[in-house]
Amino acid sequence: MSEAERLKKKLPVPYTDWLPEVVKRNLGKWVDRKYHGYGVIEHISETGDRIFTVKVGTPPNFRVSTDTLRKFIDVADRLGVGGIKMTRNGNLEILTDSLDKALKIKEEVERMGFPVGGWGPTLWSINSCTAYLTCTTAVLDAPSITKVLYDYLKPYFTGEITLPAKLRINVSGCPSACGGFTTDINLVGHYGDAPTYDPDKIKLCLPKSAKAIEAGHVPEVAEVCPTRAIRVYGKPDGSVGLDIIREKCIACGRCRDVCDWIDFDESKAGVAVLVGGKASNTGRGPMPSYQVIPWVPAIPPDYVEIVAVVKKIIDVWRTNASEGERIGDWIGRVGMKKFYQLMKIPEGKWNRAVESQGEFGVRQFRI
Amino acid sequence: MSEAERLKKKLPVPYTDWLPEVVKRNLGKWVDRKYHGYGVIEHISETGDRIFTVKVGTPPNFRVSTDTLRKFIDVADRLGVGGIKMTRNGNLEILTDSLDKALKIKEEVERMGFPVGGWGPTLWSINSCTAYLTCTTAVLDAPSITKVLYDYLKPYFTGEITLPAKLRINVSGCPSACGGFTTDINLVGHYGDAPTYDPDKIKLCLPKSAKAIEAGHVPEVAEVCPTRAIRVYGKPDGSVGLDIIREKCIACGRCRDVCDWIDFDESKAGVAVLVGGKASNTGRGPMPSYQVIPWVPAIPPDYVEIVAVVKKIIDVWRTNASEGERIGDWIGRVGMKKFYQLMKIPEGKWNRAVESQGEFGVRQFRI
Amino acid sequence: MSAPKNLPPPEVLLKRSEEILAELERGPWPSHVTELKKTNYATRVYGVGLAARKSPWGPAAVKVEYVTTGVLSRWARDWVPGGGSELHFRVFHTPGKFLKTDWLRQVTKISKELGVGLIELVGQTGALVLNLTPEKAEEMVDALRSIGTDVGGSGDAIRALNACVGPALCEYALYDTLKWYAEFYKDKRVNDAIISPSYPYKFKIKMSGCPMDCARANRGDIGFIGVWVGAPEVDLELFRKKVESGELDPEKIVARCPSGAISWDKEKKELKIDGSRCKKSMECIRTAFPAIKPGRERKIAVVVGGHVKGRFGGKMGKPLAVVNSVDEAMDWVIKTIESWMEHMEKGVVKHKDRIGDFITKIGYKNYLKDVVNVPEVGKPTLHTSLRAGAVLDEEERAMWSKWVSEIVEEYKSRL
Amino acid sequence: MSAPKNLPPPEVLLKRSEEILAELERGPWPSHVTELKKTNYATRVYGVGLAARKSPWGPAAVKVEYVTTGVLSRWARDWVPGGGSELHFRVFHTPGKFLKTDWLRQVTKISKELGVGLIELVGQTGALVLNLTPEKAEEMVDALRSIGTDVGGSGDAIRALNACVGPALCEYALYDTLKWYAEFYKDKRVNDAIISPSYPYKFKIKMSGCPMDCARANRGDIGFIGVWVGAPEVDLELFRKKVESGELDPEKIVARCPSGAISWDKEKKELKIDGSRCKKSMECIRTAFPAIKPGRERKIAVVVGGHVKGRFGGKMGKPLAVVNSVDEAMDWVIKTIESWMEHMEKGVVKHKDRIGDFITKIGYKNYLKDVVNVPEVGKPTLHTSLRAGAVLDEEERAMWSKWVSEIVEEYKSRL
Ligand code: SRM
Ligand code: SRM
Ligand code: SRM
Ligand code: SRM
Ligand code: SF4
Ligand code: SF4
Ligand code: SF4
Ligand code: SF4
Ligand code: SF4
Ligand code: SF4
Ligand code: SF4
Ligand code: SF4
Repeated sequence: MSEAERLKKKLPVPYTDWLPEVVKRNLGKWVDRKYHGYGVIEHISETGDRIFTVKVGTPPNFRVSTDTLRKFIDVADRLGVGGIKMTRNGNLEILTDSLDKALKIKEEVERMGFPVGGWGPTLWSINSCTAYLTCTTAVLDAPSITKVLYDYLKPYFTGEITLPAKLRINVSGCPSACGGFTTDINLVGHYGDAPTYDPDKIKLCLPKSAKAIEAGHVPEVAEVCPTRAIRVYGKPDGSVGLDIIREKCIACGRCRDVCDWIDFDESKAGVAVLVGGKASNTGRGPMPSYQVIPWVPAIPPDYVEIVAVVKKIIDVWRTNASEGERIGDWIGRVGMKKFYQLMKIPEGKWNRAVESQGEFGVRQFRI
Repeated sequence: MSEAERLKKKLPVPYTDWLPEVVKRNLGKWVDRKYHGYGVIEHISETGDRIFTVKVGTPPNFRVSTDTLRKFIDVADRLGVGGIKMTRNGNLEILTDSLDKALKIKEEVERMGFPVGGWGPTLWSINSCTAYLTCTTAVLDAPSITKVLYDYLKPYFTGEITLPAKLRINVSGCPSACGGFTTDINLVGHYGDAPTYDPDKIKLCLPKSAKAIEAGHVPEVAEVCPTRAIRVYGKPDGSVGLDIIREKCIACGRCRDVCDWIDFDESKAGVAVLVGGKASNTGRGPMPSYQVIPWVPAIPPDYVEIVAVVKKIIDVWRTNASEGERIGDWIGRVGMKKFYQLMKIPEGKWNRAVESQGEFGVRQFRI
Repeated sequence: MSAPKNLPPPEVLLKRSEEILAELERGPWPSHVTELKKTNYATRVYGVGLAARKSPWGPAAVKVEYVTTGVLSRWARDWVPGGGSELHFRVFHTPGKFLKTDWLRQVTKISKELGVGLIELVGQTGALVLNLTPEKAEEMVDALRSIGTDVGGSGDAIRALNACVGPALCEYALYDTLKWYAEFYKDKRVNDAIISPSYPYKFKIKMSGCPMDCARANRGDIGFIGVWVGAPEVDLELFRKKVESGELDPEKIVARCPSGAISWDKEKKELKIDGSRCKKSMECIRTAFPAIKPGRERKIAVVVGGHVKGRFGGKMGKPLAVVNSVDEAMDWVIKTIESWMEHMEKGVVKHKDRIGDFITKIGYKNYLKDVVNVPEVGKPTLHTSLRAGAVLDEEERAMWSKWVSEIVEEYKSRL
Repeated sequence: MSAPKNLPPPEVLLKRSEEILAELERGPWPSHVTELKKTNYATRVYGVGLAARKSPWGPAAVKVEYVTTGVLSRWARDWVPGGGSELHFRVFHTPGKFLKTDWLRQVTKISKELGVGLIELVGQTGALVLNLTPEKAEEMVDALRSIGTDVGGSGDAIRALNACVGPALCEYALYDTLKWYAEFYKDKRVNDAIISPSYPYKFKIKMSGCPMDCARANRGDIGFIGVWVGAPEVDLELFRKKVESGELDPEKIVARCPSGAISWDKEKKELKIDGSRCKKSMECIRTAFPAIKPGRERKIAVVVGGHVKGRFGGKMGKPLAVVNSVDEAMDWVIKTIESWMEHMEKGVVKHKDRIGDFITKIGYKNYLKDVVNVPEVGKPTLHTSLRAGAVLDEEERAMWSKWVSEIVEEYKSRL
């Protein structure tokens, strides 16, 4: 293939081509919806058409084998309208046209070992980044943490136990937080200390000669550091040296993102817990989450410490929040100090109790 | 008197010495209050004591002769409890201990030609700076504008005609705005153009020699200008020149504040009208006012233009606001564009319609 | 300032002046001109100013020995026929501006005998202003001292303090504004600053007893506003009574609450206020008092940097802190002023930069951190710092490990 | 990255790995390990990583001809017994992530035959991720093209777009998120940027149909959120019916509105919503739909500069403007990116500065003014400019004089 042709991209347009027929036919015509237990929504169109969606939880990092996926395709063909929809949060929705079939789909996928749930005051899903599955910068492994959490929290997904409001959890293997860190509960792996480096190999990330430094060149590994914790200097022998100033470092990992020879001591690594984030404009509106517990050890495969902490956060929230209150809305109302008190969290430099002020998202506009 | 002694100030402390006996006795013990028509409040103490205050409007800039003041003192002694209170807004309150006496006081002061009113949905007072009475930087005269406005707006003070909510008006003779400019309606005198200067006398505000300028000295008259509209430069003959760059000037008068030889052309002067300010946390809370009409001619002694504009603002507000809505609360709700539309105000560089965002005053805290 | 253009000849000017002054004595509202005419104030000069449409006054240089603030003197501009002069004192007003009649009689005596018989009952900042003549200035200072007050409050100094009437007459007052009005004057550091003007610019202190902010503390260089924590206090029984009698409409109260904090259960006749939402608007309180009152846990909100004009334009006060007593903020006031002065020495702050300008120049966050060392109340901007990560030492890690192990212990049986 | 400290010998490591992997197959939730084991993915490497508590992967350099984004390749670190490699493609997902079964069968075929049989059904940004082997890479690109999609979206380029399901299934959608998802791809300027990574850093576009923000547009480099003007639309009859039937509790709806905009008159059974107060929280709508629906005057709120981490920490999007169609904002997107790139050339923006960092660096006001030339929505800070005064020329003065004279005319009879 020629370069020019190869460079041209095939893009998923026109978009209506991609929609199952019944969806295409009812585009923008939805007038009502009904929930049928957790995980099943009936969408009612002004044309009289109905679509039922059955929301199925998927394995951590939304990873499936083609074998498993084919089983879902079969179900969708047999009991559905020939369409599946993935949600932004990794749940797999099978589309069908009657409640009957929807309930049968539920039964079948449950028999396959896949739970149906989410929507309303439940756990909607746990988002996990890829981490040890494929990622080079991962500090901890997010999918395995997610697996363990899901195992314990499944009743919150299926709705056997309900919550005050929606709960989403994000798990990320490093501070890049590909899992996202502005949802209700966010677990983010980090070094727990300033990074180290391989004194020999680090040279690959530095200019060869001290002259470059003198000429004002700042190598990227130092340049990206938001706190100027990385100092690069010319040595008397004409080579280049690097120092990491621990006092300034915030363990953000940006140096690691650009230099493979920045390293860390895995025994000091842990997860930071951030809570209270929201994108939705409900309640107190969108808000960022805050780091409330700077460090919890993360020891595979059972991660008991993480599970206990997450369960306690959920319990404290469940017992104290009002109906409909997301974690962030609740903490917004009672104050972070109160949350710390209930959780017995000691306050320190890395988890200073803050009060968020100002409005975010659409609330920033006068409409 | 020795210097040391002279420098020592006599201060109004301890403060309880200054309170009328009945006030002192009931300090902090007020449990209820009743309004008896506009201007009269009954303060009810837990001790059973009552104080009635009768609020009397005073001449512009709150100026009275000792003769007039003595008449008030007589009334306060005869019908009151021997005390007067001045409000922060120049009204004179006579204190007494029964409704009967309060009404008699009202009658007497009205007979003296002084109106009783204010509180609730009325005009509470018009604050005026001193301007031509004593002030050197005045562009226009605030007290005479105030007199004319009061003449027309008296029924709003006495409560013969009520308003949607409290109305305060501030009148200031120049942009220093000693009358304040964050209340409901603010009239502020200004040059209407960049200032001029007396080319000869201005030297008194400039360094003698161009050398000083070269050495980096910026004379105060140029330094205080917020927009760098004043340029000072060394002339070939060694003297110092000054330019006022009209395009940059915002007519704030700061140059005039520090140099008596900065001047203006009185035929171009006018009042700016700012609306919507509030200090109180009621409704939408405290907010600054905005310049909605950049220039209205101010021609003594009848100032018809000013009176007409103020009356129209009040009318537009009265007809459109809901009960309890101050001007700022109302404009905050309907938007400044709507206000401009109702007033048929053309929008331009000097009165760009803005939407205030953010909270002020105690609303900035989470309490 | 030069003479107005097209200034008519003196006779015409004086005649026009008379006409305008006469005009200003008409109308239903009490006239300041009528008052002026009863005194020895140079009313003619004022009239000429109006006729010429320019202030008739220029700065003069009358000095009163060792009185460096509160004295303002003017002479009539050279184009004012007959000339004239004007001198006035800014005098410390009384706390709450209460004027006992016997004291006030003494004031009128001083005004009449040593002054020109004209008084500004309250200046826009809060002073009592007395006009006088240069000859009697020294004597008048002594006379004012003899009745317990003094001259002060102009120039680059602390200005007339202003406090709302507070507990002396107002049922809403959440702290004693008048006490603190007096305490401020008594503080030696404040007192020194009242005596001699040495600041970059003026400094104003304002105190309001509650969120109504009758003293406009919101706009002071430093302002104190009484507040409470949480919800207003409800006397449900009284409230119900007032509802039954038709005095109160609960639906209206719910509707007027700007924060949607109030709910009324019509069946159960229950009024609930969500304290976490309440914005302290006073709306419910002013309508239903005393069935609804400010809450019991009283605090004082401190705002800083409000003013008109200044270098960067007018400003509303910025949040400093919520304190239990004005006392707690006293040091901040001093530190703010000291730093403002230091920054003038350094050339950062210039003459005529108000506190609000100073804060704009150094940055609000830096002001909080470096000048007063007060944690930020909240995030005043739309951005908040959002990061994960921590650099911990052995001890800290051990501390968190221990903390976690307790939770693990607690949850063990459930895992 | 170096080998973990105290790394056990290979046999021990592998054994520990097996144990951990087995452990992760237990429990009630579907296991990713179980899935991995059904594929040709190097599960052993993953297990070794878990046993060693360090990512087993290092960067590799597999290239696919003329495919400059969307390809990620790794080799196992040298301490991983047996080594291994991993390659995956980020593939453009379908609009709304709808997968017709016939198409999906083709995907599984490609995955099975040309890849390793492992799929990430949706990446955290929104891509479809397919693992494969280096040998089949070129072939897989062609195969993906033949079914109408392609590889792309990594590095310093435009990333996988994300749009909520919108009108395809959701009754709340206020604009067609999926249409605009496609339009963005079609725009030549966006398309070019999808092809080759030349930005300072990644750029993400997110579209939500309504304020629920299911696509987390709030946190995109640029985000579009459907909104309406004023109050939600109320079908009073339906609402009353739902109240009568007990399905809805109006008091609860009033209480849950975060802006206090709703009032319910029990007598008259009237529901009123004050549009000027409504914060578009969707609370009333989600409870009472379709008796309460979003308002009819539909708009799109555009926010900019949201992201995680970046140089200055994570950020929520800042307000840009409210538009009638995404189209109106297309130019701003391009201008923003262009200016971001220009500032990198100038050295202001550095590699790894997100849009939000760029805006922080140049200042939000300057961004609005100089980059997109959009008026500021409101005052995001606590300070507002407060000034009186104007410098007018003859014409302007004449204009205002005329304006005033009309009001004088109107009021003449009343003066
Ligand atoms: C007397 C008084 C007006 C009155 O009739 O009551 C007054 C009068 C003057 N003010 Fe004022 N200001 C008076 C309250 C105010 C207020 C109101 C307040 O304090 O709440 C303000 C606005 C609030 C503020 O401070 O921000 C005010 C803001 C100014 C300014 C602008 C300050 C700034 O930050 O830019 C100036 C200009 C200056 O200082 O150069 C000014 C300057 C002046 C001067 C000194 C101008 C001059 O040199 O001629 C005026 C002297 C007139 C005179 O003959 O006394 N005056 N001035 C008020 C003081 C009496 C008192 O102490 O009670
Ligand atoms: C006396 C005075 C304070 C002082 O010591 O000087 C005062 C005292 C009271 N104010 Fe005020 N306000 C006073 C100036 C102000 C100011 C300042 C101003 O106008 O420049 C404000 C805030 C500025 C503003 O306009 O936002 C102010 C905002 C209020 C409000 C809120 C009004 C509103 O609708 O926003 C109330 C409550 C009300 O009217 O319902 C209030 C109510 C009160 C009451 C009547 C409390 C009550 O309802 O029982 C206080 C009566 C105490 C008494 O009997 O003496 N006071 N009040 C001031 C009288 C001014 C006058 O002569 O007219
Ligand atoms: C694959 C994916 C995780 C997943 O399992 O789904 C992912 C994986 C990586 N992300 Fe990410 N990010 C992924 C979504 C995200 C998200 C989520 C989102 O877009 O909403 C974020 C946070 C949102 C944001 O962009 O602000 C995210 C923020 C980062 C960052 C931090 C960005 C920053 O502004 O600082 C990095 C670090 C970097 O770019 O150097 C990063 C870097 C990485 C790298 C490239 C690190 C590396 O070089 O190893 C990871 C590659 C792993 C791999 O083997 O594929 N990833 N990354 C997601 C992309 C798939 C997709 O396109 O759908
Ligand atoms: C499918 C999905 C969008 C997509 O195309 O990917 C989606 C679709 C809907 N969302 Fe969502 N939300 C989806 C992710 C989100 C997210 C993103 C996230 O979680 O990261 C948010 C905002 C983030 C947040 O948590 O703040 C989100 C905030 C909401 C809310 C507000 C929840 C709240 O209490 O704040 C609702 C309303 C509700 O639950 O009452 C909602 C409601 C809905 C409903 C059920 C509308 C309704 O009530 O009828 C939509 C159903 C359409 C359908 O049948 O497909 N959706 N929704 C996403 C499914 C996620 C999942 O699998 O669990
Ligand atoms: S969060 Fe970190 S570990 Fe996880 S995929 Fe992103 S870069 Fe990798
Ligand atoms: S880039 Fe981040 S992790 Fe690296 S040294 Fe700097 S602060 Fe520490
Ligand atoms: S506002 Fe201007 S004219 Fe009026 S007193 Fe103040 S400085 Fe003088
Ligand atoms: S009036 Fe203000 S802006 Fe104009 S020159 Fe003077 S100081 Fe500058
Ligand atoms: S501020 Fe509050 S306490 Fe002070 S007078 Fe006004 S209403 Fe009363
Ligand atoms: S004080 Fe104001 S905000 Fe608070 S509950 Fe009462 S009305 Fe609502
Ligand atoms: S953002 Fe709104 S329109 Fe889009 S799926 Fe969520 S609820 Fe529906
Ligand atoms: S959308 Fe939200 S803010 Fe608007 S009226 Fe409904 S509940 Fe209130």
